[in-house]
Amino acid sequence: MSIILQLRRIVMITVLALGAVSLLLILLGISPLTIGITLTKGSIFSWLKFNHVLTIWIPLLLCSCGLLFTFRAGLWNIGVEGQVICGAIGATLVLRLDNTGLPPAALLSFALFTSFLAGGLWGALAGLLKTRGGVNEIFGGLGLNFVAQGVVLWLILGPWKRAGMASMSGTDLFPRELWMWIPPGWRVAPAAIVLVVIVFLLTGMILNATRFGLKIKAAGFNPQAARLFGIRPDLVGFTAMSIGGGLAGLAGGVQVSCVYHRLIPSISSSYGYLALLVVMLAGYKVTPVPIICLLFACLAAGSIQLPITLQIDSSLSGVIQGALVLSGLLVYGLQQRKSRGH
Amino acid sequence: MIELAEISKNFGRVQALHRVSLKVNPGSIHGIIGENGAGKSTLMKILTGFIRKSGGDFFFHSENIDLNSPKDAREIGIGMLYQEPLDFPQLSVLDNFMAGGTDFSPGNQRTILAKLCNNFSFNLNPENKVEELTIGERQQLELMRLIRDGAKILILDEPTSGISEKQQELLFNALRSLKDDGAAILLVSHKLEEIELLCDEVTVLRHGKIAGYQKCPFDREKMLHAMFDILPVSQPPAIKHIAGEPLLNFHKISSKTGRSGLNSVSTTIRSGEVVGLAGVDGSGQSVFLKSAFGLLQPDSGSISHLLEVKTRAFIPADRLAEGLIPGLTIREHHILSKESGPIITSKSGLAKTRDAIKTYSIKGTPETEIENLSGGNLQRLLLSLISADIQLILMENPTRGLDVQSAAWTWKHLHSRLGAEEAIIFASPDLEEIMEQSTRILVFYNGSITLDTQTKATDYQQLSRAVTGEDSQKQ
Amino acid sequence: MEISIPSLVAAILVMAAPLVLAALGETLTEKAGVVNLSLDGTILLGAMSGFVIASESQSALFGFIAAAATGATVGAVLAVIGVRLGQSQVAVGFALTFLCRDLAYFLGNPYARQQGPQLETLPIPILSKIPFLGEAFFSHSLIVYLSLLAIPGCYYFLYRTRQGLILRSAGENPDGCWARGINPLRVQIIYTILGSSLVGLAGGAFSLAVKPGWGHPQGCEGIGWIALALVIFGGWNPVRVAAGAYFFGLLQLLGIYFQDYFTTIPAQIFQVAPFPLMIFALILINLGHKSKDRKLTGWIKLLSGRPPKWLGKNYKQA
Amino acid sequence: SSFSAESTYPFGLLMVGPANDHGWSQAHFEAGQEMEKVLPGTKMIYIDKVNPADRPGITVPMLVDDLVSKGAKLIIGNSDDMKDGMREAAMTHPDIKFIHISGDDVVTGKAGANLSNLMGRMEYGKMMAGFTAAMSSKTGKIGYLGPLINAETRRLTAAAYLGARYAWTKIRKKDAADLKFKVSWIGFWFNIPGVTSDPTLVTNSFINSGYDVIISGIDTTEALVVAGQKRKEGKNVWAIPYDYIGACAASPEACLGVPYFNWVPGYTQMIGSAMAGKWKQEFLWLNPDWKSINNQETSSIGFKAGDALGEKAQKGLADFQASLADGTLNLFTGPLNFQDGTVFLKDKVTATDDQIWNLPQLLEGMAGASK
Ligand SMILES: Nc1ncnc2c1ncn2[C@@H]1O[C@H](COP(=O)(O)OP(=O)(O)OP(=O)(O)O)[C@@H](O)[C@H]1O
Ligand SMILES: Nc1ncnc2c1ncn2[C@@H]1O[C@H](COP(=O)(O)OP(=O)(O)OP(=O)(O)O)[C@@H](O)[C@H]1O
Ligand SMILES: [Mg+2]
Ligand SMILES: [Mg+2]
Repeated sequence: MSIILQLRRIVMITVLALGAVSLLLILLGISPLTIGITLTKGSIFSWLKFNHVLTIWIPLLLCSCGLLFTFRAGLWNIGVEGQVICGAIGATLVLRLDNTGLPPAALLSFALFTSFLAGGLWGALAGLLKTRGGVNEIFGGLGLNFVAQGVVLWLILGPWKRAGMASMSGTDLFPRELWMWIPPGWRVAPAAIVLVVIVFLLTGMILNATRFGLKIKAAGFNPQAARLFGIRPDLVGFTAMSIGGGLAGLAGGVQVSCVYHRLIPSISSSYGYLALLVVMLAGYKVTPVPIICLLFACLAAGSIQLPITLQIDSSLSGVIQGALVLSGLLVYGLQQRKSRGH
Repeated sequence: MIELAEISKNFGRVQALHRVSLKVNPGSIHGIIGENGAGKSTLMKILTGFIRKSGGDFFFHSENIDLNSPKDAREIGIGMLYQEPLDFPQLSVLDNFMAGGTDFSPGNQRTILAKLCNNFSFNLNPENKVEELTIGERQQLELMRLIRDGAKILILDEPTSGISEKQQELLFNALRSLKDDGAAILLVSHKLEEIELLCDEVTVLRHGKIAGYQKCPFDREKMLHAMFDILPVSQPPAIKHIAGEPLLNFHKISSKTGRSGLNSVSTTIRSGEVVGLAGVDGSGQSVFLKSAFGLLQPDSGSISHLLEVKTRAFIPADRLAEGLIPGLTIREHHILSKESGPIITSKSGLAKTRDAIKTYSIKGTPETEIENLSGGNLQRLLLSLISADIQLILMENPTRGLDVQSAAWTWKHLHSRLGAEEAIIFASPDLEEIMEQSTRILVFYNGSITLDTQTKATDYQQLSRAVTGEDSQKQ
Repeated sequence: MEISIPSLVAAILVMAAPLVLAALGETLTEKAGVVNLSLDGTILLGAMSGFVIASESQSALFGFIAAAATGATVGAVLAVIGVRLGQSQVAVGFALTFLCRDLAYFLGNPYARQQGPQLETLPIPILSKIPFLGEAFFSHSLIVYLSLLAIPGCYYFLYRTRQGLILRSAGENPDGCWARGINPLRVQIIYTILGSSLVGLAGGAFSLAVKPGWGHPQGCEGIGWIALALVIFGGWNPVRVAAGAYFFGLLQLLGIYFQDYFTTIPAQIFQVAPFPLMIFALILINLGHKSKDRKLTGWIKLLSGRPPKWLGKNYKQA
Repeated sequence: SSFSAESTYPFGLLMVGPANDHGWSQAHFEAGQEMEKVLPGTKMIYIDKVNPADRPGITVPMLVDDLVSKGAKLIIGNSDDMKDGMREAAMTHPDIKFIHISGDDVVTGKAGANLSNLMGRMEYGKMMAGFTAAMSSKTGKIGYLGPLINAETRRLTAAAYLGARYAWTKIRKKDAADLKFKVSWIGFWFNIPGVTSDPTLVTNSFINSGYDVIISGIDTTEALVVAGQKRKEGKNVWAIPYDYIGACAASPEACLGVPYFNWVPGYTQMIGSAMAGKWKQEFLWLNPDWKSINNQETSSIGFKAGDALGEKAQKGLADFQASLADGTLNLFTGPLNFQDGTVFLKDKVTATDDQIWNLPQLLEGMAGASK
């Protein structure tokens, strides 16, 4: 598609979504302009705030990369939340190990690796339920989300409770040396940024420039025909679910090792659901994903300013995100209808 | 009663119908014949309002009318039995019978259904799910539904493909009695025998235009001439090889897949053979091919291949839906079809793709997404994907949707690549194609092989009897 | 805790009422071939609008009307983008879920934790005096009666009326519908809206009767996903879907009682149990389909149900 | 304005729930607003819904950064689950003062010098709740709607039980064995369908099993709402909500009263000394003002009687408060056993603060899980 057409689409989506939200705000007697300024100021106008944006951007982009795999394979991976949680549990498991004798850097790497494995296993489970058990992946993913949420609560209030008393604030903090290094004046671990950039580049490369990526695409577009090319669609789908789960798990690992330094009940922070919105708005394409993640992260981080400075409920940022995705779908639909010539 | 005047229809750039005019009279059966893709179904669907015409007029009792939806058509008593059954397989017979009707009273409708069944000597259980019925029974049900709805103009689109002899007889009797009651009937068919048996008049369509019209009694030669213009010159293939080593062995294979499944099928395919699978659609040919390729696992019996999977290729009937991957480009298909390294660069497969585009004269560039190719080009692409080391080519309807020239080209190509080590197995609904292209013929009837013969040793008459199940001598 | 069966039954009936309404609404929509994934958000938005309108008008009835209208509006958005314009219904539903949820919190914020009208219980004069049954079934609020009546109502509508047959046929084969003179798109649009209005009503049932009040958290976050799961679990049969809702309620209640008997097992285990159980049941059903054992298959068939053939696909008219 | 820019003392308030939750967070929010009057020169900057579910990816240190950049000189975090975040933020901002509500970092020695803990002795509030419950109950069955099990919730539940037992045996002169006091934990501070027990359902089953007073220990008001509904159906039941002075409003006719936090005295003391440059690290566990427990300026813990509280019970409550006030009555006095029968306090021994703060089990006579 030509650049001009794409730009026009982006403009249409933005105008539609922001127009609708602005209208709502005006009806409520709130100035959309003030809101816009507040959100922008609150997200990118200071180094610290931009750091906060990045803190959200990293796990969100990891989850979105995972979803790119599963969407390519034609699967609805609704279980991302659960996969993030499992990754977090995996990382916590490693970081709680005593007397490993390993240097902190090695243990941290091992923890991240474990989070990838754990998330991958949870994703694979949903994949297995679908391919072997005949359980619809939407339902399986959802069910597994609830199960993972239950498990993490149980771990925090039970076996992994704080010394002294179980608390909603999560498990005990890991020893300081097991916190991912953050330079003074920063709020986000450079290692996590490097990790997510590498993951994103790898995702793009695997999906667009490898035989395996092509296989995923083929299995997603037409599983029946893919078999004629020697592709096993169920195996490919299962692998995609595992990778998707693994990347979501990695997001959980980052949450634990770089952000919270412990396991908390809502460790997944709804990134799983948010990432679904991101990838849908991106039209399931790779390139726009980091940009949309950044936009969503800015909205999430900037929305904190709404109650502070304007005494406005910050759910507004979620409204804007939802409106963007919905108008995206509307615009795609209208354009397709036009090109079909009705 | 109803008249079509200069009806045209185009699907995007495809002109399916061009100024077709037709008249249908009460108390008569009007046949429509023509080769595959002539536009018969399209014309009928326009007449029921299922799809919209691009130009032309309808006259009902000399009055110009609109037919914008099946609802409009039903109001003036037009009812159609579609080529692919448009019913609700998961619902019961009774629900299907009532669907779309105005009267919803199960008790009442059950009685009406029973009465109709009785009239036509059909036998249907109202509680059964429709998916459990045979194609013939599904047609019977639809027919009764149309009659219940008071259809006075009945359209039947190839009602006899895929049904048994007995069901066909029941159907024809029903049609005759409807005709006697004053209904106007349009019967679409490929089969000249049917037309001769039933129809009072016949219209021949070719390439979307009227190519001939006759009244009973019909002149068979003229009809064929109208259908095909130049009668297809049979080019007996230059058969170079005699049957050699066995490549594929079926031993008592049974399967429940498909309309009729497979019942204990045993046969051996040898190198150098071109085996044509004949039979009414859905008699097991397709299950046979898919099992041979390995797409389907049989429920019992054993298949032994003397070939690796990599040396088999399968070309399904529905190329776009089952054989190729819409969304991918020509080049991507070529990359997938050949073993290569894990990384794809901008050059991967490019040379090969260009080569294939040229050799197979595919209208497109390596980056063309394949859903933009025409049927003929899709077939060429599929053939180009078969690499040189393939030894067993399995095809469903290899020339479906191809014009005479493309079809001839395809066969020339296939025969030219057939060496002493290779074999081709193909299914086709067209007996002439089978007679012309194959060295050996297997006839399928109801999931069994009812005739297995060298082409030389048989003739058209024997084959057509075998296909309809009359001639069930096993060899 | 001592268990009194009638009051236990009554409690389950009340708690499950919104779940039944939402799941039945989704059943109607899905039977017509459309997946509406927005339930979780729609319920919250319905709860909010129901509460706000009821508070402003001091009438629970207006609240319920508003809740249903809210649901219908959400359904209409899905119908336009996901049915009419042929976009992925799952995607639209998902986006709507989150949009509606946040919209509910945003718009409802000024009304949080205020006292508002509630639906009063309305024991049915003579019936409520019947021992056992009276307390269990006939001493509820209108919305609970509605949820109880909706089950046979929905079943009757789907399987015993002409419109119901049209609905089902649109979900099975829209082309077949069109050939019979029915516009399947129109059918799908109507039942997307109608089903969603039941979902909105479920929201109202929460904020005006079952868990009266509005706030953040509302206490029904997540219930929409459960309703969706129940539709699959119930095999798209309204009676079994509703039975699933009551079963879910029963398990929740048992979880509370089990706490006393299995004091070492954390509370969360009992509450999460329905999901693995349902997944397990679905696997059994699937294996039952594959198995060649006739006896087993017969049993499993009782439990199983197939999705409408066209579920979630977009219909493009010829 | 009458102050110069330098004289203003902005402070930040991080609330775990919405500022208008009619509960824990609103109590803090209103105290914060009050500060601007009580301590001229202060100005509150607040952020509510500070929890990862509502604000994905936003952590306490981030928000503290933001508040500090807006000029906040002191930060209050109002939830146990901000424990680690407050400690971390306090380390990054050594010149800013931090008050962590309900934490114990000062006691455990994990806190830096700029971090203090503040809590009210809700044990007394819960004793009064238990007392009123037992004074009002007709069936002698009191249900406690518990959140999740930890030392804080155990000690509050135990306090409620002690209050109830006192009223039952000493005032109403009944047999201790006839008092049923049962805790049912839902698993979290509020309902998450499919993950926690449903508090509405729990309250319902309490009432259906004959429990006629429900004491709420969770963040939301289900217990009171359900009790109100049941009263309308003709059942004689009551509930006692929690946290916020105005909590009875959800259903006044079913409300026996509410034990509530009043953060004004604590805030005044801590912010005041910080403003005056006299900050010192403290662990403040503030008592009610026994002279007048509902005095909004002085009492950190209050008990506001509800509309449904009977006259006799009200009188009894006054006496009860008086004896708690003059120290003649300490309910955490032996002989007291744990739920498993082991000895908690020997005869005449009173519990230390530490023993109460870290109560390891429920007490003998209470039903429900301890761990
Ligand atoms: N929906 C459609 N979109 C595009 N082209 C179509 C469509 N339907 C039919 N065509 C094209 O119109 C032409 C006529 O098709 P039609 O189905 O009427 O043929 P037919 O005579 O019924 O053939 P057959 O004997 O195989 O049934 C064919 O070239 C076909 O590819
Ligand atoms: N959906 C489409 N989008 C874009 N181009 C299309 C589409 N369908 C067909 N075309 C183009 O229109 C041209 C005509 O297609 P059509 O199917 O009519 O070919 P044809 O004459 O029937 O050829 P063949 O004999 O090979 O089937 C083709 O070159 C094809 O690339
Ligand atoms: Mg046709
Ligand atoms: Mg063509």
